[in-house]
Amino acid sequence: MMLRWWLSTSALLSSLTIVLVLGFLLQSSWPLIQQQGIAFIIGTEWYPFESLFGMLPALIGTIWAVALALLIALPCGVAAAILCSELLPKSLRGSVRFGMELMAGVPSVVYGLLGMWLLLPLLESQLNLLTGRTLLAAGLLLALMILPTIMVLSEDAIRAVRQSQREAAKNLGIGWDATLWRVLLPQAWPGIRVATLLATGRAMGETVAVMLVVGSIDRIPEPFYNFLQPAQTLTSRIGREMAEASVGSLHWAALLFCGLMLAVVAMGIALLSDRRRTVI
Amino acid sequence: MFQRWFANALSGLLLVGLLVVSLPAASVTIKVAGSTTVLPILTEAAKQYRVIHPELNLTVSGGGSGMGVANIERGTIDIGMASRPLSEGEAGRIGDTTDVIPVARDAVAIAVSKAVYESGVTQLSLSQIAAIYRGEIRNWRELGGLDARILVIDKEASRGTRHVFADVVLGNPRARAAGATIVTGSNNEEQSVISRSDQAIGMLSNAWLNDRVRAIAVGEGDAAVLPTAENVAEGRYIINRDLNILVRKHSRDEVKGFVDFLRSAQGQAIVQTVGFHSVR
Amino acid sequence: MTADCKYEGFPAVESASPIESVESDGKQLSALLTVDKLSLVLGGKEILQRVDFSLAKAGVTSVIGPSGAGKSSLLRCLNGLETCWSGTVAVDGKDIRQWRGGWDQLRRYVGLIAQKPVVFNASIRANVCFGIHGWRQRRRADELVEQSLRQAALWDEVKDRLDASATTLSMGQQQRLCIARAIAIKPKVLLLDEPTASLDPRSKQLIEQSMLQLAKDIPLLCVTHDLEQAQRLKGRTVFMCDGRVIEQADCDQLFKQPQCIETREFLRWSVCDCD
Amino acid sequence: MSLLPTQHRDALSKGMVLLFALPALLIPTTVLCYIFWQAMPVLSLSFVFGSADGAGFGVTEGVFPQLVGSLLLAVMACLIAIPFALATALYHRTYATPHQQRLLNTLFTMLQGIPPIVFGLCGLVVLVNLFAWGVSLLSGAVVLAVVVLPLLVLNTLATLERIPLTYSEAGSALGLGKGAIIWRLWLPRCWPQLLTGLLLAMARALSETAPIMFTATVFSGVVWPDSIFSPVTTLQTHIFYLAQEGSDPLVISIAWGSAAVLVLLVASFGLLARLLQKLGAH
Repeated sequence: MMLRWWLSTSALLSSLTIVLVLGFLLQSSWPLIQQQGIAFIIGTEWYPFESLFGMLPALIGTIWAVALALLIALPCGVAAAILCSELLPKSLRGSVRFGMELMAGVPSVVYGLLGMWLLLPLLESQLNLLTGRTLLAAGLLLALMILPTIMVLSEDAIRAVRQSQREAAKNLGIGWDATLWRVLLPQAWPGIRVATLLATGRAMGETVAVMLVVGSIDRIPEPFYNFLQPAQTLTSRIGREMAEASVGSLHWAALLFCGLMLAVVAMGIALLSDRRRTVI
Repeated sequence: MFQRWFANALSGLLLVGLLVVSLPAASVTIKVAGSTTVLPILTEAAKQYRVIHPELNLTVSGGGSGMGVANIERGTIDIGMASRPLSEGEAGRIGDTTDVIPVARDAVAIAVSKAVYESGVTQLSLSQIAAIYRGEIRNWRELGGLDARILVIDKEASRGTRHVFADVVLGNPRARAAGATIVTGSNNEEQSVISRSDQAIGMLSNAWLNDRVRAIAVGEGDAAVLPTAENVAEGRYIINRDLNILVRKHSRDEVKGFVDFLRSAQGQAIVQTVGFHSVR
Repeated sequence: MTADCKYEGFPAVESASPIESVESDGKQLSALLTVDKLSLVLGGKEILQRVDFSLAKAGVTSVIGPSGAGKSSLLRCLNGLETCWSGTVAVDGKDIRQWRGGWDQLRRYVGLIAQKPVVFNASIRANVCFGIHGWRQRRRADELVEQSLRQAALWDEVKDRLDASATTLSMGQQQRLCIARAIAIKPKVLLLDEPTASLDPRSKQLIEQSMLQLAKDIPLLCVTHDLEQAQRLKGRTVFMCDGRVIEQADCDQLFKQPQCIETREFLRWSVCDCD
Repeated sequence: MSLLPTQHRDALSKGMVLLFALPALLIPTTVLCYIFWQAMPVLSLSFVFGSADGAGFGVTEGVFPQLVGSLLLAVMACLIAIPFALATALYHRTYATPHQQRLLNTLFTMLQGIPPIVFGLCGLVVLVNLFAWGVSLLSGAVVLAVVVLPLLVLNTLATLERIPLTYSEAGSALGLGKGAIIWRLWLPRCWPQLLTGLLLAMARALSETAPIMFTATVFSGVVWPDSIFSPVTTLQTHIFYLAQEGSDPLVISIAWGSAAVLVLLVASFGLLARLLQKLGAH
């Protein structure tokens, strides 16, 4: 039974990767938790050389950036999906959809370049900010990145609603918008929910593009809701300080703890998006 | 040119097709990593050194002085670059196994945007610069310049240039910069921010100044000193430092050969051409 | 989207021939829906050829004929699901293409019930009052829901689980729910496309009863393959074949003495007790 | 809203949808055109295949070393990931108990969610330092393989699940063992979809920057890696470093040029995957 042996060991090994990754993250960020307890998560000052590891600025920055991205990308993406599946004639639908799938594949570092050379000058000139590197820039860039994903998945969900449902609604003469709000969207909602969760996961995990445009200053914006200020996100901090933190030091444990938080939240979101096939 | 291009294209496709797992180690490789300030010297020297020793191959990457020190400590590179002296912790850890060899002298210029320079801010005292970086002075008007908020650019804490700047201006090498607006990484990132904004102040190595990024004189009243070649050579300009390369004590002789080349007359000539001051 | 040649969203105003003096012909006046020289070409095939008939103010009109005679397409033309047909269809004396409110307003006037019951995955109550505009009116439409369900002979079976999901109902119950949903918006005409096909006899009987009861005040046009059902529903019967109306007469008169050869051929072929 | 006759309300709501959908449709296309417009002055065949001469600072005209580095990393990552992904999916379809199946689904859905930078972190510590592979092609390929693994597993699983049960039962009715069913029934039927999954994985591996930034790449100085233990330069990191350049317009247009090359490369794999999907569907 060589085959069975090969299949089961490979399955075991590949499913072990996640356990190893999480175990490693927990094990190497354990010294920090031992020394400083959990208080540093809500600490507001991140100065590694004074072993102050406040996570709050980066947490608020990450939440803000992802929220802004969803706020912009969700309505536009779903509207584009409705337009593409309901209003466009068949020929145009294929090409628009293909364009979107192409855009979904564009690497994120290209968005970083775009952010630096298209978005920042635009923001600086239009809103005459002190500097273009703000949470808004990061939010806009992430929105641009997750827009194609949301649009493609939502369009699949809306087109999956059977034509008989649309005709039944038509027979009642309730008009196009009522059909949309009370028949199409309720039935497509599970698909759109999955699209949103996947998009959130990707936006949260994006490093390179955000690193260039968010300003990476570890400080909570003045009134915390002010997104026109430079801020820091978890991934941007890891990206900037990962290379030169000396392995095994407290600073290194703090960075790995950031990674652990990101991984745990992202896994939670991924599980939510695929509820029916997973254990939970 | 065509043969060269055609040969490359052919071998490119061949290799991807063959998917050779391990290629014969044709030539000896010296790995160099570390401060982006020292990078131009090493790359120019590498190019000229290959003329003498064609079989030698040098891989160069940036990442900052911290990365140079960390990688030498981890043993993943042959030559580390640091634009600052080793801190006590580092000296303790790797002091006895690695030599710190200065190859050039450089001044950390206090760089301001062109508009700020032309609006009258041509010299600042150490205390004024410290006040800006601590957030006590927020507008150029208080320093006799144009009426605009100051875009204070800080560098990643591990960068050599920041280490020297903080040591001289703020008192200790790891000081906080509460007034900082954004944090940048490499010298060219900081250079691009200063040149694009018209109200920015930052810390740049002398070789990175250009017409849009102007250095200001540092000092009280008429004792202010511009970071010109003579001032740095005679040490009158106070914010200066050695650009060091870190080499393990008993490293391979190709590495020793390259280090000697750097300190040779030809090496020091390269230092001059790149814009720094020779160590002799 | 149905394969329509004109953009269905906005009603296509076509230079249809004006209805000739409807008032002059008495019987015509009382007709609620008149179809005049309706012909439909879909994908190169002539589905309907110069169909003429009219629905009286009340009573059931059943349409029989071999499959592929264009019966279902006729219904779809009447309520605007098919739009590239020529000829004129008038409801209340007004050509349906000139309706100010567009196809949606027409469909609130002319209800259509499809052959396979289609329910929205919502509660039974929400399904019945789905056609009512405005969520406040829907919330206060309890007695309308009860009245529609009673008319569709479904009230006794669902009165205690109105908030259960509609997908839990059986096929027969779902079809009656569709009927209740259609009559809840009080249409002036009701079109039914083989309402009782593939249903159990009991549901079939309940649906026919509710159709007869409805036919007392609004005209019903019912396409069916079940000749006994056509006879039980009484009213007029229209025999169609290959897209043309061969003969239309009162139900007993058509079944007892069919005039045209095709009708007689069709009735003898389907083993019916005609002389 | 309900006061208007339905006709006007429809027109209004369709207008609103159009209003919101327009940015979603126009911005991506303008972005693509902007990239290629900026890359135009530099983009040429010699740019793609011309190589920077040896250990130059790398900011010369050619991006061939970067192209080689990216392709090598992606190909090696897929080579490492394929056997594990295929084996896991086949185990899931053949020997796994229902509980194990749900467990595998959970694990790989979670693995797919984890941000790639986290794998970069672990790769740097474990592979580069602990295993002392150093910053090299191998550690980068292994990290990328882990990033790409869940995508391959879930894609292969979806393909195998689409094979009707009766198809496999017919095979086992003839007394075929599990191995025979796999090699002679399943794989011949769904190899196009598996290949599509592989191409998508290649496209994904080519567009990851964070994991390989510190585990596999150097800024310049290498055209062909000497061995799997020597570092490479990649298009992604090349774009990242050059994006921060401030003064020299040539460097910036080289950055745009390599961005255009990378987008074309990833798009070609995506295109190939779609073509194969259509081919496989018939």
